[in-house]
Amino acid sequence: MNIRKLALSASLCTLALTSLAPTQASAAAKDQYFPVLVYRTGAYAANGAPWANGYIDYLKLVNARGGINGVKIIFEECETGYATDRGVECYERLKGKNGGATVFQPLSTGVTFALTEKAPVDKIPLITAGYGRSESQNGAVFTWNFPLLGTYWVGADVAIQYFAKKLGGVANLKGKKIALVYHDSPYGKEPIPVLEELGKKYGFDVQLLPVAHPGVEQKATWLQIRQHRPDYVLLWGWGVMNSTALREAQSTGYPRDKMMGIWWAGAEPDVKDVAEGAKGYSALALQHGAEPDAKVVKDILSMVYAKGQGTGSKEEVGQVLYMRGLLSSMLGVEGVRKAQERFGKGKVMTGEQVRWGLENLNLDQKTLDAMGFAGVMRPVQTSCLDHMGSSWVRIETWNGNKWEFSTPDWYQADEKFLRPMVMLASGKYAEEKKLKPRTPEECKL
Amino acid sequence: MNHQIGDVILDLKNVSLAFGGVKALTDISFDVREHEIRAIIGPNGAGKSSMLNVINGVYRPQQGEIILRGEHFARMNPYKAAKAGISRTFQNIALFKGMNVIDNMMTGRNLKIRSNLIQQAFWWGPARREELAHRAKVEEVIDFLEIQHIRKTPVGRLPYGLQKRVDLGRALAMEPSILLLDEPMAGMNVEEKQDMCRFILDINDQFGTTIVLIEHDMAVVMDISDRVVVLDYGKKIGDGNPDEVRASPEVISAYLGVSH
Amino acid sequence: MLYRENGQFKTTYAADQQIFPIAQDRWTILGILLIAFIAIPLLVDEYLFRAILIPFLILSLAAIGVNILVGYCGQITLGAGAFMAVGAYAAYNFHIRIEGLPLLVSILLGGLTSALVGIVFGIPSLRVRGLYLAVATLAAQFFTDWVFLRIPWFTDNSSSGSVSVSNLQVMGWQIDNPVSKYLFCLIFLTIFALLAKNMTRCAIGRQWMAIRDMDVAAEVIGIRPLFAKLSAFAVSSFFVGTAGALWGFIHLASWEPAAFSVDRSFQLLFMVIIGGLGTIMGSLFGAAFIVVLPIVLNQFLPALGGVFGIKISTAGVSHAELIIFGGLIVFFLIKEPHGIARLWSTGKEKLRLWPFPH
Amino acid sequence: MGFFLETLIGGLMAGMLYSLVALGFVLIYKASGVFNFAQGSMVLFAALAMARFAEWLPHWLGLDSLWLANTIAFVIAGALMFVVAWLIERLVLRYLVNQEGATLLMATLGIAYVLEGIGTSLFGNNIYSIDVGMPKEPVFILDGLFEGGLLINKEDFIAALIAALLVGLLALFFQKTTTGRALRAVADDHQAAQSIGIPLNRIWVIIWFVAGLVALVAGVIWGSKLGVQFSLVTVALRGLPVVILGGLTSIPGAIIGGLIIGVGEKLSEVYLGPMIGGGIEIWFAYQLALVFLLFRPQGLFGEKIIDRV
Repeated sequence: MNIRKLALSASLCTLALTSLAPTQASAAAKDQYFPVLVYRTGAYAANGAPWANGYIDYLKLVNARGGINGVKIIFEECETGYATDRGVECYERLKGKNGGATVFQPLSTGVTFALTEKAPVDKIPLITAGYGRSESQNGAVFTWNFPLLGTYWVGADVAIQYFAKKLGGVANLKGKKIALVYHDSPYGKEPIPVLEELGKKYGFDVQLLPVAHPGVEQKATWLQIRQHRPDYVLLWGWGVMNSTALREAQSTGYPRDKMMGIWWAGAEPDVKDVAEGAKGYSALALQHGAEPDAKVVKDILSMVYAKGQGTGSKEEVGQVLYMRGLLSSMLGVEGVRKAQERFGKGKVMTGEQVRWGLENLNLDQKTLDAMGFAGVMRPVQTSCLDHMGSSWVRIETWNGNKWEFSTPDWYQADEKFLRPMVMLASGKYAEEKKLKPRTPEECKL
Repeated sequence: MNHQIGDVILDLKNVSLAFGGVKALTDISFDVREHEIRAIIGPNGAGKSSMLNVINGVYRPQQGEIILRGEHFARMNPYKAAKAGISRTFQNIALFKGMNVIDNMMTGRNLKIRSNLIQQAFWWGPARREELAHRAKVEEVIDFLEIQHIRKTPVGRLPYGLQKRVDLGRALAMEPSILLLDEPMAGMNVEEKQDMCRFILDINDQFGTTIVLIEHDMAVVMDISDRVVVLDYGKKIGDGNPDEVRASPEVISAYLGVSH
Repeated sequence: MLYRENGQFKTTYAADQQIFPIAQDRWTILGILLIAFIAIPLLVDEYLFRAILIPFLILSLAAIGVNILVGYCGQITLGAGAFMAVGAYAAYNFHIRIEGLPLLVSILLGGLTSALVGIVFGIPSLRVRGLYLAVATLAAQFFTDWVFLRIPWFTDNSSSGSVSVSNLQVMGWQIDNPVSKYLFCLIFLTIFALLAKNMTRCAIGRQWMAIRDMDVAAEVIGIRPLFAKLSAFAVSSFFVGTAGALWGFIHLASWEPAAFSVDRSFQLLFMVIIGGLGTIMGSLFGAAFIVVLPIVLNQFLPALGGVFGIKISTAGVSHAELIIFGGLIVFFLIKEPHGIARLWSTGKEKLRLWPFPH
Repeated sequence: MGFFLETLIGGLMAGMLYSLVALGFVLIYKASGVFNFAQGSMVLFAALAMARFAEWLPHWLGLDSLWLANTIAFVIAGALMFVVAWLIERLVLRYLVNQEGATLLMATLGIAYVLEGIGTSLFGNNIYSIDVGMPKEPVFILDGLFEGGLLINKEDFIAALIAALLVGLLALFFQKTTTGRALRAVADDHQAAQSIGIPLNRIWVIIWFVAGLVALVAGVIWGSKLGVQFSLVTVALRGLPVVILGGLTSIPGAIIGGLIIGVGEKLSEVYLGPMIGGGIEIWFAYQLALVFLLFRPQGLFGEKIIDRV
C-alpha cells in the first residue's frame, strides 16, 4: 500500500465516520417525526413488508389530508431484519433525529423487550399493537409501553372462549387436549401462563410444542400431534412457520378446522400458498381483517396510490398485515392529535406529550367513522392504568381463497380473569426494577 | 570437557511396527550408550524415521519394548520421552511457522516453566523472572549455533539451511540428555554440512549429549559416529563401529553397493 | 521521519521483551488510551456510544477470546455465541440469586462459568480437528440455545424466557448513562487485552501457537495437547463469556437467547479472520470493521443513491449491504488473508523505512 | 408400533432430503477442499429462480402448460447455477488456491451473503410457491394392521425417490464418464491431477455447477413442500451434522449419514423431546454426530488421516 492509497483510504474512513453521526436537526422542528422500524429482508420479510407499507401509507395519507391539525409528518425507515441488536441500533440512530422521535413501533417482541428498558430514559412511548409484553398493559408500571388493542393474553383467552363455544360451553372443555404449537422465542411463550391458568380452571390439558426459529422443520411436531390427537391446535407462529404448520397439518391429515392461529398467524402470506389446504383454518383477528372496502383504504388508493406515491404494490393495500400496520400508524397519529388538544393544536408534540395523548386516547365510533375506520375496529379508550384500551377480538376463517369473519364474530377477553395476572406480573417487574408504580393522582399531571 | 562413552542408556528390544498391513519395522533390537554418537543408516524406506518415531513415542510399536535408563516401556509417548530428556529434530523441519526464532526456541524450554497461567496473564513476579531467565538460556544456544542475526525473524522466512539450524536449536534448548537427529544434513550444501557436523560433534563433546542420528550421506556418518546400525526394508542387517559395518557383506550388497 | 527506532538500544532482555519495544509505539498507545478514556467521553454523542462504541468494545473483547482459540491455538469455533450466552445467563443468575453480590463479581463469575463449559465442549478437540471441530462447536451453540429457551430456572422462571437487569453499580458508581457504560466496558477491554497480550507472549501462548503450527512437534518437545487445547478453550471461553455478560448487562439490559444465536458466532469468527488471526490488535480491527461497516453502508448507500438521483428502498439497501459485505469479505480474504492487522504492520514497516522503498 | 413406524418413515424421508444437501457439501469438498457454507444460499438462489421463472414465464410467453413452464424454469435456473459456478471460480476460487481451510470457509460465507443479497433483490423476498404437481394429502396404508392405518406422505415419498435417483445418477457420472474420472482424480490429489493435464479450473466450475444442480433439486423439493423463502438457507445447517457423521469425502456417507440423522432426530424429538421440553431435534442431531465423531474422528466413511513426521 503506498502513501497515496493510504491517504485515500484515510479520507474514505473519515467520510464514512462523519456519515455515522446522525445529523441533529434544529431544536424547533416544524414536522412531527415518525421513525419506522421495519424488516423487509430476512426470514420474516414476507410478513414485515406489508405491515411497514400500511404503516407508511397511512402517514402519507395523513399528510395528504393536511397533516395533524396542519402539522406535517416526516418519517424514516430503518431495517432491523427482526434482529434485536439491529433494532436497538436503529432506535438509537433515529430517536434524536429531526427534533426527536414521536413514537416507536418495532413489530418484534425481542426489540420491544430491549426498548422497554430504554424508552423511559429517552421519554419516547412504545406502541406495540398486538404484541410485546402482555403485562405492559399496566400503565402504572410500564409507563411508556402501549400494547394497544390487545395483548397475547387477550388472544389466548379469546382462543379458549372460541373453543369452548364450539364445544358448546366451558364445561365441555374438561378433559380436552389443546396443543400449543409455538415459535420458540419470548413471542411464542407469551400465552403459556394464561393457557396453563385456564387449563387449571376448566380442566383441560395443555400440550406445549415448541418450534425452533425460523420454523421450517415441523415434521416431528406434527407427528406428535398425530400421536396425541389433541382436540384443538393453537398456532402461535410468525413468518414461514405458519404456512409450514398448515402444510404439515395437511400432510399429516390434521383437520384444519380444529386449528386456530394468533393474529400474527392469520394473514395472507400464511395461507395463500397453501390455499385449499388451509381451508377451514381460523385465526384471531386483532379487530380488523382484510379490509379492501374500508373507507380509509379507498382514501389511500385515491389520495396516495393514484398519485403514484404508494409504498408497496396496489394489490397489497387492504390486506391483513397491511391493515395491522395502518392501524398501528393511526393509533400513533391519534396519540399526537390527542396530545395537541391539550398542549396546543398545530404544534409539534414531544414524546412525553404524545404519551399523555396515548394515555388519554378516546376514539369513539363517531371519530372512527369520520376517519374511515367504520367496520374495521371498535372504539378504543385508554387510561393511565390501562394502556391497552380495548380487549375485543374477532375470529376469521380462511375459505381457501380469502379470509372471512365467522359469526358471531366479536369476542371480549375476560378482564376479570386477566387483570390479576397482569397486576401480578407487572408487580414482579416493578419489584425487580425497583420501580414505584404510579398512583392515579400522579397520572393526572 | 571430555565425556567417556559409558553404559547403555537406551535399549530397544525386538521392536516391530506396522501400518495397516505394511510392515515398517521387523523385530529390531539395538542399544545406545551414554555420550556416544549412534547412527542409523539405510536406503529410502528402510524404516529409519520410523525407528526414531518409535523411540520418542510418536509411533506406537505393536511389539517389543524400550528400556530407558533401566526403565521398561512397552511404548513411549512423546511427553514421557521429552520428560526423560529425549529431544529431536525433524527430517522435514517441523518448526512453528507462525513464530520467530526466539519463540521457537523458547518452546524448547517449556518443560522447565514453573509459573502458572494466572501468573503469566499478569506478567507477575515468577512468570516474568522465568521468562527472562529462559531467554538468557536460549540466547546461549543462539550464540552456540551462531544465529544471533536472525533471532527475531519469523522462521518461515529463513532459508532451508538456517531453518534446520533453528530446528536443532529448539531441540538443544531442552538441554536433552539424548538427542535424536533425523537427517540433519539432508538438502544442505557442502559448507552447511560442514557447519552442521561441527555443531553435532561440539554438542556431543561440550554437553556430553548422547546423539542418535539418521543420515543418508555415508561419508559423514562414517566420520562422525561411534557406532552404526544398518536397516533395510525394516530389518536390521548390520550393527557395529563404522569399520565393521563397512566390512559386512550384507551391508555392502544392500546399501554400500549403491554409491551415493 | 517520526517513526524511527535507531538510537533505541536494548540493554536488558526485560527491555527487549516489552509489549511495545519501540518507543513511538508506546507513545501512540498511551495517546490512544488518553483519547479513549478522556477525549471521547467529553466529545462524543449518545448515538455513537450506544450504537457503535459500546458494541464495539464488547465485541472486541469477545473477538480477543475467539482469537485466542482460533488464531493462537488453531481450533476453529463456530460456537462463540454459545459461550457469550453462558456468560450472560450465568452472570444473570449470580446477580439475582445471591443478594448483594457486587456486579463485577457477577460478571467475572459468568466468565468463569463459561470457561468451565468451554472446557467441556473443548474435549472433542482432543480427537477431531479442523472443520470437524468447527461443527462440533456448533453442537454447543444449538445446545445452549435450547437450554436457555427451555429450562425456566436459568431465566428465573420468566414467562417469556427473556430476562433483564437494572440498577447496575460498582462501588457506588452508577452505570446507567452511555458514558459510564462506555467507560465500564473500556476498562474491561483494556485490562483483558493486556492479560491476553501477556498470555500470548508467555509460555502458555507459545504452547498454544506450537499446537496450532505443528502439533506433533509440539508434543515432542513436551507440550501436552490436552492441557494446551483445553486451557485455550477455557481462557477463550472466559473472555467470550465475560463479553457475553457485558453484552447482556450493559449493552442490552434485557435479552433473550436469540441475542447470542449462531449468527453472532459467525460474526465473531468474521471479526478475527478479517482482523487478523493470531494478533490481539487484529481482534480490535476486525470488531471495528464488522460493527461499523453495516451501519456505514446503511447510511451511506441512500446518501450515495441520492447523489445520483436514485432512491434506494430500505430493502434495497439491506440487499446491497449483504452483497457488499459478502463481497468485501471475499475481497479481503483474497487480497490479505492475514487480515487488517497485517496491513497495519506492513504499513508500519513501510513507515519505518520511508522514504526508501525497501 | 404403528406410530413408531410412522416416525421412522418420516425420519427416513427427511433424512433423504438432508442427504441431498449434504451431497452438495461433499461434492465440493471432495473436488476442491472447500467446505462450502454457501450451499444453503445456493439452494435458496436456485429455488427462487425456479419459482419466479415458473411464475413469470406464462406471462411472458403466454404459456398455459404448467409442465412446460416448470421445465423451462428448471432449465433457466440450472443455467443460472452454471453462471454462479463460473463466477465463483472466476472471481474467488482461483485466487484462493492452497489457502487454509478456515480462509476458504470464510470465503464461502462471503459468497453466501452475496448470493442471498443478489437472489432476494432479483427475485424478491416474499414467500413463493413451486407447484410441480406434488400430491399434498396423506394416504393411509395397512389399515388392518394398525389402528388408524399407517400414514404415508406421498410428497415425501416422491421427494425421497427423486433424491435417491439423483444420488444414483451422480454415482454413475463419477464412475463411468471421463469427466467423472477426472473429478475423482482431482479429489485425490490436486497437483498430481494437474500434472497429468487435467484442467483444474474447468473441473472446479463443473463441480460447483453439479453442486448447484443438486442445490436446485433440493430447492425444488423443499420449495414445493414449504414454499420458497429466505429460511431455505438454514437447510445448510441441517446438512452439517450429516456430512460430519458420514464423512466429508464420502458420497455413500452423505446418504447413510442423512438417513441416520433424519431418523435419529425425529425419534428423539418424538420420544425424548416431551420429557425434557421439546425442540431438541437440532442439537440432538449435532450431538449424535459428535458422539460418532469421538469414536471415528473421520466420520463413518471418511478417509483416515495418518500424520507423517
